[in-house]
Amino acid sequence: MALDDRKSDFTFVGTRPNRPDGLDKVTGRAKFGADISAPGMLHGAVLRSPHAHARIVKIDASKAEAHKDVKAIVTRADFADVPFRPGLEGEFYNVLENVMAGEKALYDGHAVAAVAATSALAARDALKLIEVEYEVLPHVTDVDKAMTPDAPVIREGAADYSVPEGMHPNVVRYHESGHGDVEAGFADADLVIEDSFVTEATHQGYIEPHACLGMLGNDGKGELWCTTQGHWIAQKTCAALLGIETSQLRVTASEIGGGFGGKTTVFIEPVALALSRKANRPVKVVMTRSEVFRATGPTSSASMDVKIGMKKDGTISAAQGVFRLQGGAFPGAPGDMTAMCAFAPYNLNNVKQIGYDVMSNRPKQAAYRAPGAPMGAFAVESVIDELCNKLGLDPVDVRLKNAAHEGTKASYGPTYERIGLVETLEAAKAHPHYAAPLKPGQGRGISCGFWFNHGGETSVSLALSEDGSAQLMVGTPDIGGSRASMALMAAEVLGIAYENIRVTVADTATLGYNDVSHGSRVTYASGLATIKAAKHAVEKLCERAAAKWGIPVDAVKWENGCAVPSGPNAGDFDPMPLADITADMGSTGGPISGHFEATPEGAGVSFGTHIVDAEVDPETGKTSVTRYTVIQDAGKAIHPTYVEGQFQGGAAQGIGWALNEEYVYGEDGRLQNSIFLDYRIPVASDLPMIDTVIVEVPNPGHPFGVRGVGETGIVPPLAAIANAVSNAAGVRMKQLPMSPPRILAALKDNG
Amino acid sequence: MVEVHLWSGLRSLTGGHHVVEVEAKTTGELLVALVQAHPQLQAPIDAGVSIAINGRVIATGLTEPIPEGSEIYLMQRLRGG
Amino acid sequence: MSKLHVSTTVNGDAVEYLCDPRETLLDCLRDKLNLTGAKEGCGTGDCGACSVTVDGRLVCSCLMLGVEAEGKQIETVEGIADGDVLHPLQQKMIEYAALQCGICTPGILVAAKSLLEKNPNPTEEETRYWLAGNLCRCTGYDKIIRAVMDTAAELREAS
Amino acid sequence: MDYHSPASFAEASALAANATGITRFLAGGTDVLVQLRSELVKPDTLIDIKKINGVHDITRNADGSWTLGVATTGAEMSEHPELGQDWPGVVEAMDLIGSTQVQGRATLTGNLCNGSPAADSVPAMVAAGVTVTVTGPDGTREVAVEDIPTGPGKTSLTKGEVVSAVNIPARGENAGDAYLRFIPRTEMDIAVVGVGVDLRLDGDTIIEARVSLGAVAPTVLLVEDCAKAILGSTLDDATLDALAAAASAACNPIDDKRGTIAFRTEVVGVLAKRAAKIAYARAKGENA
Repeated sequence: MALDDRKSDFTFVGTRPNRPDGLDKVTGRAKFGADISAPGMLHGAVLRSPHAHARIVKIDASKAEAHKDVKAIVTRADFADVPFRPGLEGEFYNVLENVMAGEKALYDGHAVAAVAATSALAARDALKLIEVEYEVLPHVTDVDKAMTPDAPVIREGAADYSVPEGMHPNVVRYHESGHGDVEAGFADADLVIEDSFVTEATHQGYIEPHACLGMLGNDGKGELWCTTQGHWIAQKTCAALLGIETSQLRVTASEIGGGFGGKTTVFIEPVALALSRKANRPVKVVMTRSEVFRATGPTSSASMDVKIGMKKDGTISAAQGVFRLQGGAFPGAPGDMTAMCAFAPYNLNNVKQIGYDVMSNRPKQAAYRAPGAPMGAFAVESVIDELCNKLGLDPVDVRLKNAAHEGTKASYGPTYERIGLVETLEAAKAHPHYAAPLKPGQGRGISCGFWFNHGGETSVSLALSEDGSAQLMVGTPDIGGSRASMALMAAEVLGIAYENIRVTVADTATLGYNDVSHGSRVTYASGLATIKAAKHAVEKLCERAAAKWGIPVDAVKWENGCAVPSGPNAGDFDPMPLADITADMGSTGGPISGHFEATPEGAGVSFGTHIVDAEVDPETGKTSVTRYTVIQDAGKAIHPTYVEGQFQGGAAQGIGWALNEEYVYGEDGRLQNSIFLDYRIPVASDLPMIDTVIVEVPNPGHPFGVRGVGETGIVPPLAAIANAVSNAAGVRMKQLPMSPPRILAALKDNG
Repeated sequence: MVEVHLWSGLRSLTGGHHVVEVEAKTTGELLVALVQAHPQLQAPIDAGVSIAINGRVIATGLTEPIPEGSEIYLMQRLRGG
Repeated sequence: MSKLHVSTTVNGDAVEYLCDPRETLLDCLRDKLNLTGAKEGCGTGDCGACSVTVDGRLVCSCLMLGVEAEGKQIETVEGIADGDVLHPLQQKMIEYAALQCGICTPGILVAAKSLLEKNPNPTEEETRYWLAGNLCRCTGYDKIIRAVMDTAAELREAS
Repeated sequence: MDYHSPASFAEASALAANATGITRFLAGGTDVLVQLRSELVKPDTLIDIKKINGVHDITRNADGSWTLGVATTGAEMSEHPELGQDWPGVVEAMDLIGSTQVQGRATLTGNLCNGSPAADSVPAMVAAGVTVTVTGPDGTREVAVEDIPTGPGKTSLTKGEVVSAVNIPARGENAGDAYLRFIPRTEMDIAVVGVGVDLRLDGDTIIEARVSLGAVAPTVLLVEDCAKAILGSTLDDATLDALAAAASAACNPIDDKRGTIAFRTEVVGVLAKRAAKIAYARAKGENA
């Protein structure tokens, strides 16, 4: 993509206006997934397996069908036949199998049937009338156990081409990469540390449960309203699972109450549509919190071995990691991403990384903010911290010494373009936090983190109105204030006030395809698309002005919201404001709009460095995070307040993951803690203020220099907090979460 | 001709080679040429790959131009959250 | 099973509904009165997204039955603004970007308003503990706490 | 499910006595509604006792003792100007339960009758020697709090019986109580361990003591050995160690999602020491 028009001085970009949807959000007017109803609407509920692994022998729904309030019941037979393929090639099959179980229930909470009834209570009551006969099978939920020879097989033939021969069928994808000679590198080291680390599965924990309202007729035409990070992927997937044409299903994204990756796929949406098709009425399905925990996509749990060699001066001579990720009963655990990201912050001559994707009897993992990267960073940055401690080296200096920069060969292969890791480390070193004294019982931790970021298919349409205002249609659901950023970027190009631009998240029928709001892509890709669409409109505005003036179009340029002659030779005309051109656009050539439909490829990788102080109560093992600073390269912050918000949110989620959040499974393979009481996300009183430093090293792949900021912020916290806790407690913590029982046990073991 | 660097996990499909030289002007041509050179590479390409051109990761596009002498890395398809 | 008739007052308006005894106040507000500002994030009183006040007392509307609302005065997020004039808390929440997705915002606003009515000069710690039952997954709470504290300061100056 | 809101405890008791299936009383409802919603318990009969006269009253009796109505909420207890001066441990224990929102509804009685070994207010009430009045088909009886729970989710109340008042003893001189619990976060968790201590001094010497432990056995424990460990002492370091040892020895905990046996056994001693120090300081009239 040509970027011949880079911009570095801005009028609107970098300011902090109120978000356009603010009023709706503070008055209760904003419509989220569950906030809608339709005439004649039924309520759906899903029957879920109580077993971690069981053959479904028989489903007898006759009693439920006979109930007067029940209008439809669906099982797997009510969905399309979707072909099975190994690995991730058969993703529609995997999603269908997850949405409604086929021959086997594969985890506690797996959907086996669904009901539509005249009220939510009636639907829930009707579930108890459905009799399912199960043949319970042996199960496995632990990643290491799932790889052992005698582990129960989740699904034969699910492994793709990459898995070496002789591995258990539960290992479904394998990744190996790196360069140099790690053995030679280790031989060259003054100190080599090798250690093993474990992280538990965590949930994205968005506060809004999945909710949707579906209507599908026997003519194959349908409407779906749902809370999602991407309504086009919902459209495509639902159509495939129901055997209808994609374009016949119109999907509207509601306001979304958090996603963090967990709403990038479908769960109840195809079920609501299948029920509706059968009942011939609209069906609303809203998950309970317990269903969200049991049956949507948590992140993977991980078991990892990392070995790093260091010279006395802090130079890393070799690094090697093996990352085993469990992603539930389907292929998709991001072991490959963990491997590729783990050593990415460093300039290494000798590096080797291996990643495994392993199936177990747990729910199908979904993306969670930089999926795979935080776990690897935890293991790698813990070992680096330990090396620094043992060699008596400053942890920021060591990272600076080894930091990747423009021209470095990345651990995953290619050579970096301009990147900002060094700048974040220098900012860390200069930050007052890094020099602040620690109290007794406190420890400080540092970690770097890396994430790729993503571009993705993007469509944007911008239409000017007669009065000179603009309406901008984007296709990426706004999960954190992106409408404000889009309006700022459009204002920057058009030169009209931010307030005069109305941004709408369009439905699937009114805009071309858009990839999901994921991969930190929205401000990058929809932003780039907005800029291009606005420029497209500006070209037309210049054409109209040129025609009015009777001069060639290339003699007109756009400045501060006005067409102006491009030089003294172009003629002497007063600037012509946008509103003067749009006022009579109907008679000067018709409506003026700008469009963008493409796949921006230039997301630009991103790095962050976090500094954390933690205090550990040596008698109880309880940790408090006492100070936290996030430093991250944003490329260019369009709306700095919302960039800070992304940094703070990533840190807070990282604190939860590091200290208290985990999926706890019993011996019976059932999830033990499927409510917020026992799945402990941070509450307001758990956290300090979270300081932020926005570093701006422009991304060469974006006209304004934007790098995505949503995901990188969750990569460093696990390691940074583990390092702080380990330094406070005087014992290396190698398992997350570092719950008080684990810390107290580690302290006891340490004497 | 461009040199395409493969991740080491693919060596078993290319007879041990981790650099493959092909003739290609775009990312799409490059994938076709890779399969011509090593038919077993069809499987990883079907499973999803990204291509890094001079350090910039092209996640999915098959029409991206490949300038002569570019540094090319084949990568597993990136996924986000 | 017969339904129960309930007469109550919501944001100053006299309202009536019929409910099943198993339905919560939250169900009734959302499904019978179409006041969807209060959200169900958990149904177990752990997230606070359904916060309302009942006779001036902050509660989770998911932990109260619809039938218990008989004769009570209920206030929800829809009643915080005075006509088209936003409450200072609402204004500050927007200015501070104290919301990202906004699903927790109605509950935070109801709870914070209740705090400031009780304690016009809360410390940061008091504010954090008062709001501990209002989960926010997006912001890390930083901007929320600042918005509430700044509103308190502004209201103190104004009074 | 049938819903009733009787006007007297006698009526409530009669409704319960005549009900078939599962009956639940509704006070604050913060446990009952969670169970209802998650379908853990599906009552056939729900008896709302909040419309009975006086159930929100907090009364200081002539002898200095206190009577609390059964629907008195945690928030009402915390806001009371004098109750917390007499019994800070009991009030603070109640205040630890759940969020501000939950405090607006939750009650001592509900916390007790839910039968959870981890209920925060129960160890504090046991230490303080609190009793409850129980109204049943055969009239009323007064029962010590420690005699109500019989196991997780179970109580000694029989069919038709309902708790109709909470009775807190007169504070008296030179005495103080305290309750501490361990949770991994700062709020919103169920106690992993809880310890209640109530003691009275003569000068610097402890002459009366009651120590109770929560979440370390199937019911809240009143531990005689803990009391013995500190009686007659001035709470010196050796005494505190003996108290901790007695508390750990009395534990019979389980491994669960909230904590391990080893953790609970260790931390119960830590909290016993810390709670005893607070109670001691309070008995001395110091701020703690």
